[in-house]
Amino acid sequence: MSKHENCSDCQNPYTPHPARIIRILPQIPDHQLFQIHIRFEDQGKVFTYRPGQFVMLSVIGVGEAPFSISSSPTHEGIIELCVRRIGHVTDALFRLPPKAMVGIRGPYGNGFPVEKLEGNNLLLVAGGLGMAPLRSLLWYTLDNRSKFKDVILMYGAKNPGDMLFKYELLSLLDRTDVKCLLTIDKKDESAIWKAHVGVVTTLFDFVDIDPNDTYAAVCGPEVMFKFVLDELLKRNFAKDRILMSLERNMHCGVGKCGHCMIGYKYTCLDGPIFTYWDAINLPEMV
Amino acid sequence: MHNSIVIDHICRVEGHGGITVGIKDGRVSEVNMDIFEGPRFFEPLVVGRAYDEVSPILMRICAICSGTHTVASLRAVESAFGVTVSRQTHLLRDLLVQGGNIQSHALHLFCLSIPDFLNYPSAIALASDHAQEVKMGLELKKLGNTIQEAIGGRAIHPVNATVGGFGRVPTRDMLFDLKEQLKRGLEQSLTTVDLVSGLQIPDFCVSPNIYAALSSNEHGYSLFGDKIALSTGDTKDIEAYKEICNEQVVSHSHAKQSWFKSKPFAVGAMARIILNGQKLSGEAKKAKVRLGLDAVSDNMLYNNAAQAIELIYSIERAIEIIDELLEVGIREEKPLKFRVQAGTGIGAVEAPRGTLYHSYSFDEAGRLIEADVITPTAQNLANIEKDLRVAVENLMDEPKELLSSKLEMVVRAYDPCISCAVHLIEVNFE
Amino acid sequence: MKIITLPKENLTEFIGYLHAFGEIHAPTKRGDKSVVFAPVSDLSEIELNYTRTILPLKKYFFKPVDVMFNFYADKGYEAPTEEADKKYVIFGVHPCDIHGLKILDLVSNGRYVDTYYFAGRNKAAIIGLDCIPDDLCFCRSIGTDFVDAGFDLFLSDIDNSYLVRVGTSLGDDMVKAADTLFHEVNKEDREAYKRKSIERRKSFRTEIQLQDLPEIIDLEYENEVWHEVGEKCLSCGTCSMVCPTCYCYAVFDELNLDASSGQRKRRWDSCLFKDYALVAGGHNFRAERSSRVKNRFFHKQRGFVTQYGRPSCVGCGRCKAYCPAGIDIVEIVNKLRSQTRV
Amino acid sequence: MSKPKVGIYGLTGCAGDQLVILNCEDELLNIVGALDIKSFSMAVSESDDDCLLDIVFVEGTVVQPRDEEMLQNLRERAKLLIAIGTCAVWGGLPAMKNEFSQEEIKKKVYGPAGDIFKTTAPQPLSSFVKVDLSISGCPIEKEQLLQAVASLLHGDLPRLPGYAVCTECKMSEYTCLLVEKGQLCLGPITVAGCKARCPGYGQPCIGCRGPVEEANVSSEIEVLKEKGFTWVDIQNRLRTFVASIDPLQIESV
Ligand SMILES: Cc1cc2nc3c(=O)[nH]c(=O)nc-3n(C[C@H](O)[C@H](O)[C@H](O)COP(=O)(O)OP(=O)(O)OC[C@H]3O[C@@H](n4cnc5c(N)ncnc54)[C@H](O)[C@@H]3O)c2cc1C
Ligand code: SF4
Ligand code: SF4
Ligand code: SF4
Repeated sequence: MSKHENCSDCQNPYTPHPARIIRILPQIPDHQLFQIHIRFEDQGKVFTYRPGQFVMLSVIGVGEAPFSISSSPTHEGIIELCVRRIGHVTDALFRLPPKAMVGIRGPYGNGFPVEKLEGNNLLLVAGGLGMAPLRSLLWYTLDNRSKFKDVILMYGAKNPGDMLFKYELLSLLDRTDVKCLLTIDKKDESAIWKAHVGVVTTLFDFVDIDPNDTYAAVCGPEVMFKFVLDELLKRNFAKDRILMSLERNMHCGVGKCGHCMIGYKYTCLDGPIFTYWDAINLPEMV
Repeated sequence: MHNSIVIDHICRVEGHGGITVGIKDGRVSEVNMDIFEGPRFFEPLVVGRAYDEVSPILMRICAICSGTHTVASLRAVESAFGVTVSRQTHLLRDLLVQGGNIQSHALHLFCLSIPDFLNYPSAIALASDHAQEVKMGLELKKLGNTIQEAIGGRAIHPVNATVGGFGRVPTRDMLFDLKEQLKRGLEQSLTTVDLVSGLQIPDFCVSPNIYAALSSNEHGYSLFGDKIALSTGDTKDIEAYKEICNEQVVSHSHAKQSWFKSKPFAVGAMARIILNGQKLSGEAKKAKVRLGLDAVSDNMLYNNAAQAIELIYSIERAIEIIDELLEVGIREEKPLKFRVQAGTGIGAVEAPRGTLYHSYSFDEAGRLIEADVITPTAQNLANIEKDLRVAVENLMDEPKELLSSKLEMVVRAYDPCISCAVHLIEVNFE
Repeated sequence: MKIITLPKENLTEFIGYLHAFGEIHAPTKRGDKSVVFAPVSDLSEIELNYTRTILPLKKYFFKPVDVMFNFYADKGYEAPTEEADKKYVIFGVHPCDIHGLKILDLVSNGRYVDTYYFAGRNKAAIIGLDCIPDDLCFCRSIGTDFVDAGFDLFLSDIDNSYLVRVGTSLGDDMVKAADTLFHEVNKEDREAYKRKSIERRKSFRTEIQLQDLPEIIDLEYENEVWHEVGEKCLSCGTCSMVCPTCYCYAVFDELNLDASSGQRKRRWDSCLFKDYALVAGGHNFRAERSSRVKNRFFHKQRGFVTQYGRPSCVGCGRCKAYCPAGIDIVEIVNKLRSQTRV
Repeated sequence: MSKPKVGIYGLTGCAGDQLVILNCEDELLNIVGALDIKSFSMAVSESDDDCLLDIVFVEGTVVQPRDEEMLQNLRERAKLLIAIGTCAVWGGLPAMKNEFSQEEIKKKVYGPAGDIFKTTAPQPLSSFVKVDLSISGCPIEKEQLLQAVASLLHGDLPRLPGYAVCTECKMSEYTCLLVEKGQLCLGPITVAGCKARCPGYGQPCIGCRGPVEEANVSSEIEVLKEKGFTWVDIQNRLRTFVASIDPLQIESV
């Protein structure tokens, strides 16, 4: 029989762990960074994760939603989620009083294959909220700097007021161990912006990358994907050296509810990080 | 002395209505019960519909008595096709109507009227000082709804009662369960009588009334009947309902009014108790004596007392029906099959607020050619205006505020259902 | 596998013995035509000659609406109070439905285990019964018309008796409890079984060609058929509800009036619903009805094959039987095929 | 948190949805305890009809200028305007379409005296003002109302089902009246929430809750025609509760 014989030993994967928001850092309008401390009832367990993984966050009485972990696992003890206010759960999250309790399950998803990336150059290309998962990878590589060759970040926002982690990223401009290229789509007359202007693909003119020992990680809105992919393919990137983080509707995060299924892959189990080659083989993709 | 009194909106009644009183040289020149609920033109809209669509549409004239509308409507359809339903179906419909009566009377007494007599703006306000009583009232109201849900499938706009019978017949267990709840409700309804007997009923609107109600051949008090009895001594077959409900359009109102032999008349709980009260038995009979409704009263403010008596009656009757159903054994009975044919039929039922008539004509295919629905509130409107006039004359020297609230009290005593009144009736202008 | 026989006249008595193993559920009549699994007390209530029930067995273990846990603003999350350790015996389950359960077992397992599903599943004994197919059944093509595991007992009609296959030790306990009712299999029984088996096989009239179907589906991804069915489909969700292997669900929180406590629940969902693949910001990955009908089909006949090596459809015919628009998987397959053949 | 200021108003209708509120007998005292009810004319005499409101529940259809004025006033006063009942959400029975024009009907009903009343073609609230949440149903379901109140107290808007009555009908394992009995059931295109009440009582769904989003009305019509229903029957059933469904238009597409 194919029943699950030892179910009394199984953990119910659906019950969130209590967690506390310890700090809220406003970013840009309707985007906040939540620092969250997760308490495990059964002590001794630490919350460990990979860059690119996500958690399911519950707000009591409203529901649950998936969010990429935005912090690096090298910073133990807390996780950071960068959240855009867009619907029921996110709205409720923004209404919570300071130090409120939330529920967390996870981490879920495959995350970036960091072991595989080691010894390579890394090109991170982000647009808008796509910076949230890539920030985790960025700090992970910077904290394990010796394991990677060149690290390049390209990040585009609509205008300076829409740039997430702006000061944190601006501070990277002075570092020599990372090449940080920031751009805005259009120059806003009133704002002071000294860096580049133009869509994110225009940044490719400033770098010289060898596609053979480089991995590209791309995350951003659907429209951006297409242009960045064109650019990478033009530069002869192998399709399985391009990594992308996908977003789908998710209700469980653990490969049961069906919502995030693309073809025969679960975004929550097999993703959210897919290579471009994987993605080509999924129906309904780019 | 006032020139005019305008009450924009009567609260705690169902629907939108107001009162305008004109006073000229110390005399009342006009009293209008204005109905400004928007018209919904139900009857012309339903023309052309298949016979089984008529009741689901016309029950929606009113939410509070949608169960009674349904039963009256189904009886009209069946009478047009010459269908006689089974005893079981008749009993279940009676039960449904009693459930509606319980919910409506409890709602009116506890949420709308008793706060009035005790000078509270609402049952909610009343609850802060008399939580027990309000809770009890809500429980009685719920009892009525529980019956309607069990039999009709929904407390408002029932779905289970259809032409020829019921979609699903309640189970034995459901009936046992209902009976238990009804027994508890009976205790509570007796307490309600205590409560109502303690209320001071003012006499500022006493004036001679003509009453009308259905009368039946059954030995007990009933909300059904094939004849209309009037306190004038006249009786009519329900087929002749138009002789008493000759409706007229009045300019200040979206509803029409009814006169019998050019006199207004009253229908409702009070009319029923006065005309059929001698048939009451059990606790209801005792309550009638206790509440002083044994002698004919011309004070419509006693309508609340009549409702309290009927609350007991309906509960007792519901128990009686359940006992009969359980004794005979409830059968899983499908709605009757019948032949659709051209014809005209009338269904009349005593709704909580008075006699309700549905009259339909169908063509051979069973499509509706003409519908006429006369609701109790429409019949009462002229009488309400009559009572308002008396009240204004008696209270003319009172401060405006007080007078206004007394006038609202008169209207509320009738428990008018304004949605019902404005469903609108088709009349012929020759 | 242990095989014995149960004379038909002993069935009533055997069912009496089963009460000791849990509450008995079996196919019963609902209304004039429909059959549903429901609690029964004896054989007279059981509809042995049925083709399909409205809902498959998933309703027992993966309920239409189920409480996941309670939540409280102050205390956090708490599992709902455990249902008493009630056991069930589900009698009269057809092979396709047993295969359906096996598929649900598969998807409920894995890296994360659906504990709600197995909580019920582990408490239910399954007694199978062979079936009488109609024109909507295409289980034979899928290979789900016979079953050799996934049941505690399985009864096959061999005229005067049932041939009983014992699938588990629990099944054996049931047999032991009613020892005297069963007989050894003799030569006639064996012959009868083989004869009946051939007869039964012949009674399956509807076929689809399964081999190379995944490839055909890939090839015909843009076929006109999807638009045709997309025009017809009402997105009513019926097909997913009645499907033994549709396991999608939606999660929602239901709040109490105190606005601080409540329950998280899940309910059956369907990829035919418009908001199924909608994400925040308003992008819908399957905004067109045709893409949603295609997705349901694709997942069952193509995606699942890649993932688990078999389609997740068991050919029970329910989706065709109950679809108000009469949409039919078999017809779709045939259309896809005939167009590739050209 | 201070109690939200709430108004409960009815335009033209049967008062069924306000009655549903009063029919929450077990919860009523809790509800009124949690809300600051400023106006509920069906149940409360004292009414503040000028104050600003956090939430206003509006029942009924707009059938006359008076209704529209009241609605505009409520919209100005309220942060959240919630339409309750099929009349408010879809136009309901008053907006039932048939061969008579509004003027003709008025004449038929009132005769020459009808001219003194101003009426307009019955329309749902959303034809006039922005509606923040729609709770449909004739009448609304108690559970949905309570769910909505709980969510609103939390600061959230409730998420109501968007799928069809068939889904709930099948979840309850009712016999399909359309497929198995050939009855004129609107379950496939009517929005769920009633737990398929009517099919549960052996009655076909008459669409009292209004259509699902993206209702495939033309396919429903095809299905019904195949079952042998006449065009008149189908048309009548479809245009009972919803002003915006015009089968004639759909048919001509
Ligand atoms: C793996 C993964 C990682 C993610 N990481 C992040 C992250 O790091 N940060 C982040 O902010 N988000 C992230 N998201 C997205 C996030 O999960 C959604 O924003 C979140 O689920 C929204 O939940 P909600 O309850 O607030 O919105 P809901 O109330 O659920 O609203 C969303 C639903 O309503 C619809 N909707 C909402 N707003 C609109 C609108 N304006 N127009 C039309 N329809 C609308 C949506 O399409 C959707 O179906 C991630 C998603 C996934 C799958
Ligand atoms: S049952 Fe038929 S109409 Fe309904 S969603 Fe499924 S395919 Fe579409
Ligand atoms: S009875 Fe009506 S609501 Fe139920 S499944 Fe059939 S068509 Fe849908
Ligand atoms: S089944 Fe249809 S008609 Fe009946 S309550 Fe539900 S939506 Fe209304």
